[in-house]
Amino acid sequence: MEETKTLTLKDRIRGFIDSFGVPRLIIAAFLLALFILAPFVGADLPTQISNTINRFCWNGILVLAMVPMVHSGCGLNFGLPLGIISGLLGATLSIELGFTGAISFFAAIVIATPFALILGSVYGWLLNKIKGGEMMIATYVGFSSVSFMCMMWLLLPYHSPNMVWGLSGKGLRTTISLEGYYSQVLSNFLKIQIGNFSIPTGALLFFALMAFGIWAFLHTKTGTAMTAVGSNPAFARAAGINVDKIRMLSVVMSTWLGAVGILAYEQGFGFIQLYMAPFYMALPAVSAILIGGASVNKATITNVIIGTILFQGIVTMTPTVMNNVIHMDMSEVIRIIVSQGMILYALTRKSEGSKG
Amino acid sequence: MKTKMTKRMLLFRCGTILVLLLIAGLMFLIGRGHTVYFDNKKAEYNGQTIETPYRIDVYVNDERVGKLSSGDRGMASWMGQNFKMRLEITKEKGGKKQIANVALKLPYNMDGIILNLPAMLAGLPEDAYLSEFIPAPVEVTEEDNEVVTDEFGLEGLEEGMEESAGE
Amino acid sequence: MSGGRNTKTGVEGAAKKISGGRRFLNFLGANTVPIMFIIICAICIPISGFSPAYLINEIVTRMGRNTFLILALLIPIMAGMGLNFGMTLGAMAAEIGLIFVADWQIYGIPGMVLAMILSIPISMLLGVVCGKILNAAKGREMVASYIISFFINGIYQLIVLYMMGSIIPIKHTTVKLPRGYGIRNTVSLLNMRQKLDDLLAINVKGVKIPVATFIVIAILCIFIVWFRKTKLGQDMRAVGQDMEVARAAGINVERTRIISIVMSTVIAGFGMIIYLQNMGNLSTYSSHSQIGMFAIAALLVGGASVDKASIGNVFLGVMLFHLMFIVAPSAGAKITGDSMIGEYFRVFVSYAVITIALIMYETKKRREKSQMAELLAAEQEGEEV
Amino acid sequence: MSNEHAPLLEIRNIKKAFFGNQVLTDINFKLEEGQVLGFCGENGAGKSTLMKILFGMDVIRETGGYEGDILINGEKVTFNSPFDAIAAGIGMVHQEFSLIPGFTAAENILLNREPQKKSVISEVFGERLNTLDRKEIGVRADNAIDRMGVKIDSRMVINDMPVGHKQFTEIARELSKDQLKLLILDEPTAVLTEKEAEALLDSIRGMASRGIAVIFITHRLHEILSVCDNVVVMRDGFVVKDVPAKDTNIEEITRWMVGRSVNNEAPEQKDQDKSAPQETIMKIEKLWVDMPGETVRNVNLEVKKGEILGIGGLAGQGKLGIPNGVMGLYEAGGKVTFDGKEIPLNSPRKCLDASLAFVSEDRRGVGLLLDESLEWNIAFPAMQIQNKFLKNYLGGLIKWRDEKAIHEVTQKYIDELQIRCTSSRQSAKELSGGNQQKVCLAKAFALEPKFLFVSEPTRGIDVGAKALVLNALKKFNRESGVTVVMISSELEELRQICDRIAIVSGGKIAGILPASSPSEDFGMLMVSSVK
Repeated sequence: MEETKTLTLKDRIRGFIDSFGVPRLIIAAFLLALFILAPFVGADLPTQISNTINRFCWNGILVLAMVPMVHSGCGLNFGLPLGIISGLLGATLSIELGFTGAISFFAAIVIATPFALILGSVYGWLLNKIKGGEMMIATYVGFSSVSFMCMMWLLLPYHSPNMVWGLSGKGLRTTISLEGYYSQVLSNFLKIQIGNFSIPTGALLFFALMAFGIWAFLHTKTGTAMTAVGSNPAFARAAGINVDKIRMLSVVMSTWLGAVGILAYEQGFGFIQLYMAPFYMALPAVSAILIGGASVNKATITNVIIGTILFQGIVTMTPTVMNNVIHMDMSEVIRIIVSQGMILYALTRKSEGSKG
Repeated sequence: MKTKMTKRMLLFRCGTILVLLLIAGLMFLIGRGHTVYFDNKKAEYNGQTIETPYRIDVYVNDERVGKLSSGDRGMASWMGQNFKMRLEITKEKGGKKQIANVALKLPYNMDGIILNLPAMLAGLPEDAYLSEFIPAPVEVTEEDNEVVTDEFGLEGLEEGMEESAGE
Repeated sequence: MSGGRNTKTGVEGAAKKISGGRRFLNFLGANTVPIMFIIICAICIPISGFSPAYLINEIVTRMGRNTFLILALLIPIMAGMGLNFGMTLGAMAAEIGLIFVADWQIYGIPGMVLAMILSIPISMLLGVVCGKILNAAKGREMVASYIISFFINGIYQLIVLYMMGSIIPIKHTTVKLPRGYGIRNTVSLLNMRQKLDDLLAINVKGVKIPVATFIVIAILCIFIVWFRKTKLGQDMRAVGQDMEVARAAGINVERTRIISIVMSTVIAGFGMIIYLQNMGNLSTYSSHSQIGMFAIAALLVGGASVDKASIGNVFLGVMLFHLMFIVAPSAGAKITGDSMIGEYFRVFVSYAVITIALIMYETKKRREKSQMAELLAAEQEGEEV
Repeated sequence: MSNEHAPLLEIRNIKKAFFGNQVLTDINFKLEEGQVLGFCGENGAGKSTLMKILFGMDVIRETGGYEGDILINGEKVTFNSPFDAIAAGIGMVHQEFSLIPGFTAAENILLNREPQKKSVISEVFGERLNTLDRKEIGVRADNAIDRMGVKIDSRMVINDMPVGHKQFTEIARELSKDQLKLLILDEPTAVLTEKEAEALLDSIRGMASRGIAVIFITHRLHEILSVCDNVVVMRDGFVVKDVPAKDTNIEEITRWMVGRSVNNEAPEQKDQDKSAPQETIMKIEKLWVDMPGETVRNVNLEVKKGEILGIGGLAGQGKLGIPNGVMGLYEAGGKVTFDGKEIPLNSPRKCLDASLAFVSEDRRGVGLLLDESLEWNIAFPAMQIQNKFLKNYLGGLIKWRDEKAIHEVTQKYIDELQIRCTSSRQSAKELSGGNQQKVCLAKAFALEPKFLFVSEPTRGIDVGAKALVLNALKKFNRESGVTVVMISSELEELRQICDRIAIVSGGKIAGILPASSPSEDFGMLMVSSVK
């Protein structure tokens, strides 16, 4: 009797590890160790936690942008730069048109929306043509569009002196300060500050709003259809669903969320980064959602939240803690290995069907 | 039969690895590079002072690497230990050129080697004219530390582009 | 990568009637990318204002520099594993070799040879790792190999930035960072700069031809041609076309695929050394990061596709792609008055080419499937008459 | 060699069960050198399983092996993999092509057995770096092709070949193996034209005269009679007959294949009160369907209102293509009229809107959302097509999933169909095959259709579940007045519940008979125009 009992316990632990995934467990343990170590090596824990929360707010929506496409079976959205570009267009046009303060943030969202819809539809149409090879092509669509926009940032007739190069008077700068525009507008809204510990309530609420929107959408008829398309496209087709249309919708949603995500990122970061900056922005978002427990064709809001916290926690904690422990700042390298390793892990899982 | 084949193959494989290692060792010998510095400076040896000629032209591989007036230093890279050079010595200004072909063995462990040419030409022993060049520990000020800046340590995209584009 | 199972259906065989006009269109369709590039170059060359002698000189240099690297891509394509974005791994192995050689002060061609020998075990190890991962990610090899290159880049940085100088002995301050460990951003390879290119080089009307480099490239080409005729080469082609059939015939599919990646990685390592000896310095943390992308873009410009590539594609691709690379910035500057436009343009074109090639490959796969239905419908009509 | 009179191959008391399902029982037969043995039987009679055992296929071992002995030349053998079987001199040509499309015939024939030349490099890196001896490959391939007695260009690439040549290439590959003593041909003529088939039969005779034994599986019975020495007829996992071919005829074989003995068969007497001329509810005209392996060509069919129509036929003849084509899951052409209105093809939505429903034969691939709950599986189509189980907010702008209603309907069908599950939230992949099938039915029932296609509803499920599924269908038909078209490979099953049965053969309807017709008649139809 004893033996069977221990066996079941062992099985249960094993089952838990299997369902959670070994790499995820290691990452969570690593982060936990960092938090425990932090006070001992002289890092200020409240500041660290505040930083983590802040970075969570910056990146949360970009990670959320993965969800619709994963749900509809389009795989991980390596084409996120497309959404980011829409966001950047919104941001720059909002400034160009003379909006300032908090208004400029919402104006940017509004202006970014049509771009996101158009780019998203084209992108979705393309992905429908190449079902099965989404991820690789998405990556390169992202790259092409970013490098195309590099030319556009130089050529488009922007005039706002806050954005163009001072000397030539044309062509946008690589970094544009958002001071006086929407820098920190969300974070400072209802901000709670206790000593070194601060909570950017507004930004959290904004993320919560977006996350709730997606959660609610997934509970509607169309959202249900989207999940079914991702789970088994043949089933959905047999049930009369226009698979291509649903996939297209998911791509548009992902693109739009990418646009809003980059705006939220900018408001926290305080700068607009143009040119090559969006190039690799998809990768941290992809690895964050995977760290959160998503797979190539399954993702939930919980995955987004857990993943972003874990990922950004590591990003904020490693430099300080590592520096203090071994006097080597290995945080960048650790981040690369962790995040890329996570993506690789997800890609090699056999159970996740043959989407790629 | 199968085992015999693999044994034979193993032998061949070990042979190949050995050959590669041998080549690698050979490369260590013939490829060892040295930086040779030529001094046209006064030398002191056992109390005797050797005067410098007016000018020495140093040719390495038929290429002039130094045109050394008195007190000058020149340098050249050399691969391997058997160093050869041709010196064209002008004793006085306007004087006739004297040609000397010099061959000497460079010590394997020294990266930089200073040759005091007047001392060497005077036929002094090796330790009189050959010394190791030890670079002064210069404070490097260049910003070399910050390597990875981008989110993913993948900065240098444009740099990479430039590079592939070439010179 | 394996095509759909062959179903034994009666209509399949009859699909072989193509008219002349359609054949011409097919030719255009199959060669869209090279034709597009010829047009781009034809427009840009006169605008750029470069002299033909200059262009020829540049192209010859670049061919010597890049061809070997691109050839590394051929073998995995043969084995049906697509474009090997993981060739970066070989480049990293080569860089590690070069760092050691620079530290040991081995100059010239011996230095190159030594670096190559050093890179072989590293390349093989990385190749096996990469091959194993790709075997686990069948069907999405390309995206996996692409991520692998990032992942291994992280490990490369760990080794080069933190372990070299602290754990792995590095002596010279010219190589090492002032802080005492880690390798500098750039490592000078001045002592082997163009040593291979200059060997036996001949000068034809101001155009320097790096004969020795071309001989090395020729040897690799001959090797590849010969390799196709070996048992292993045949097995790779078989695995590339249909894994299941190959497996049923007793071919060890997994092993064959790993070998193809290992070979590609080793060749890429050699290629990287040839590339860097021409450049004359090594950007420790960025030289490799774009190498895969450029090699792939060049190969695709040469008319290769994800599942089919030849040596001819490599040479045509190097020429066209680098011609575009030389003339685009200057032409862009002349047209728009901004020199950066051209720079960005060529970056854009490189990515766009890969994107288009990938899209064409995927759509081709789907088009083949729909042909069957046309035949059935036609048959039906035939019956009605 | 120990026993002079040992036959080349002897099968003794072979038994095999898949998950408790007995599929082969006490199989015995012998085969001498140079003999041709014809194998026939309906689909599911156990031919394929027997061949898999004989060829050492992995599936057999993975599902618990088999009982009984295989003797070759009087010695007992066990094959752990097809390679063991090949080494023992058995060659097999499968139903599916196993050829590398971009290789020439010669390369395919000698795939992985290429003659090679050694070189210095291969000494170091192993034999795989031997160069191929292309000339020798050509010679050997030509030899093998010559042995078949047909003309194929061994330098032609497979992709460019007509189907028949591909088939011959596969046979040549087996013939090129020196150790070949026994060749198994699994429906080799199915894809051949009349002329090619004739050539193949000739080459079988040629092989036999050279001492190679052949096991020849086919549905074309006249071929068996013309080429075989012996005929083995299988049914339901038994060998029902093993006779010399010259002592029998097509009618007899057909009867053995399909027939319970005449008095044994008891097709349940249908309530014949529906004698009134029924109106046609669905009319299918000139339907073609591009479903791989189940191609449909020019099918014309009328379905009467309220009946249960069975569609039977051998595998690969196109019976599955009909519902899949009509419901828009595979590309199709032709004209389908339902209830007086034409239904556009290639659009599943339009069919579902017209109150048609379909239970697919591909349960796991098409029928279920394996990763989702039963609730989702059952409610999904009804929700999407008929806006059931939704709560409307903001004047219908937001259609919210009504979890409660979904739960209720799922519970209802769980009770009704006795679906065994832990809860309605269990994911579909955790259920057994039979219960999964019930979920598929529930999904269709939840749509409350007027017309239901059910494709292979009993495939791969146990006896109890089978009866339940069939009863549920019958009940659904009788009580709700829904017209049902059921496609099944099992004739007996069709005869149990259908009113009429159409037999598909060669992608066309070979004939429609009342369910009470004798099974021989159906058998004749099945093999009538097998292509």
